Amino acid sequence: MSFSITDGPIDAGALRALVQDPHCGACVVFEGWVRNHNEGREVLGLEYEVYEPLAVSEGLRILAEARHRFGLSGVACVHRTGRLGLGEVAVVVVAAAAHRDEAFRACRYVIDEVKRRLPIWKKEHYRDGEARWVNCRHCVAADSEGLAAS
Amino acid sequence: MSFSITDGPIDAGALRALVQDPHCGACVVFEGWVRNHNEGREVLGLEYEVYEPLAVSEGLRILAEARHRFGLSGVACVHRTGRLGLGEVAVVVVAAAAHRDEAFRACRYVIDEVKRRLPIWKKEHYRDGEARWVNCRHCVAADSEGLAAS
Amino acid sequence: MMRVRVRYFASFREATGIDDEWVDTDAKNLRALFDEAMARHAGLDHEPAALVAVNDCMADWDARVGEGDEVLFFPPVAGG
Amino acid sequence: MMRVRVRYFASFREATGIDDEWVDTDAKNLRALFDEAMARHAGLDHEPAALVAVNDCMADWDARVGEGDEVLFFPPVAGG
Repeated sequence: MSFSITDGPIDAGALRALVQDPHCGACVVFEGWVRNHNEGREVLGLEYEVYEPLAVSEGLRILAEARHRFGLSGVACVHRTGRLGLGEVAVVVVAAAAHRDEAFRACRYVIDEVKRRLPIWKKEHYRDGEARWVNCRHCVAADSEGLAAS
Repeated sequence: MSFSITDGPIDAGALRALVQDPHCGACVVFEGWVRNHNEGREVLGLEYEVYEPLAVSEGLRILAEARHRFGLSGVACVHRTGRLGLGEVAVVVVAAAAHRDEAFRACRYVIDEVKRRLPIWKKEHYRDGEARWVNCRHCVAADSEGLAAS
Repeated sequence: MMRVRVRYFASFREATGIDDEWVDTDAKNLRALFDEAMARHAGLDHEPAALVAVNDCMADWDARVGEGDEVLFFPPVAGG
Repeated sequence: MMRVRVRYFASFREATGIDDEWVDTDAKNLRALFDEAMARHAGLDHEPAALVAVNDCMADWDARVGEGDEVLFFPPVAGG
């Protein structure tokens, strides 16, 4: 069981190796990629802000829940922080179990909870020069001094 | 969209590269591993028999169905044939989509249909020297001249 | 009377002891053709989840048999 | 009257223009403490999905505030 935050590229292969187990017949991997559009706007890149002490402790709690609920052998997650370009991997979850149903459900549970509970925020930078915190109802679009201008 | 059968190790990274797309925010990968037990018996290894002409055409049909149903950008699958040892990767499915719900559902759909519809058969070799075709109600355990003895 | 080629896979191949055979038959559908195969091969038995294909296309058990068809009898599959 | 440290993240940091501040307060719970922060910082606004933590543990908005607590105000999260 491993949860970490990194400001460099995620090594999905290393993460997968962490959960390998001869009792397991199924491994499900989720990768979140930076895509070039969101809600109809063209995205150039994004930046994550992470409050690490709590992200890690709450992340480990989520993995323990998944392991308990789905009888998993192994589960691990890495999440990026800082600036990312298009196509970069923002988050990876791997879940290994004896059978595929548990592996699918556990992997889905972890990414859903990661998105819902961890103190991680995402600012999207758009082609038109604006930047905006995602999920933030009242935030006005921030000015363009960030990534979009660089 | 790519479906293939191979008698060598599966390169999951190459498969993932096939589905990469800047429109996609989510990629789900399923890996089936050869595990060391099944229905209470200790497994030493297994062998797949594949009827390739129909496995490939029906496999491509499954991928097309997934793409149509879930609005996928990319989907691919590779299945092993021949003999495999413990821990080896028997099958990999990758599905990429704009959002994670479609990617999870498509990946699950493909592996479920692959197991249900493709002309692929699995013979398990056990520690006690027996070998058995999996899913075959009436088959008597075959003799041990196969993998288990080698 | 027509002549068809019948092929056996995995456990069906082991049960019949052969990969394939040419058969002269009046079977009205694929189910009847399989019944005839069971009459010829003592080890072959009904598998509710067995599948059948004709000329490399999946088929229904009640589909008709045609002269020169290649019929594939598949025991229950187990990919993945 | 107690003294607590308040920290702002992401859009809350941009709205207040500060990372953190020391506050003297009688707020009976975390919700009241956030209301006081809104009174001090014109740009700060209610976000129904906002979260709060105290001393690095996630907390409920109706939890009480203690002397010396470090209170973290989190705008709606968006990991993944």
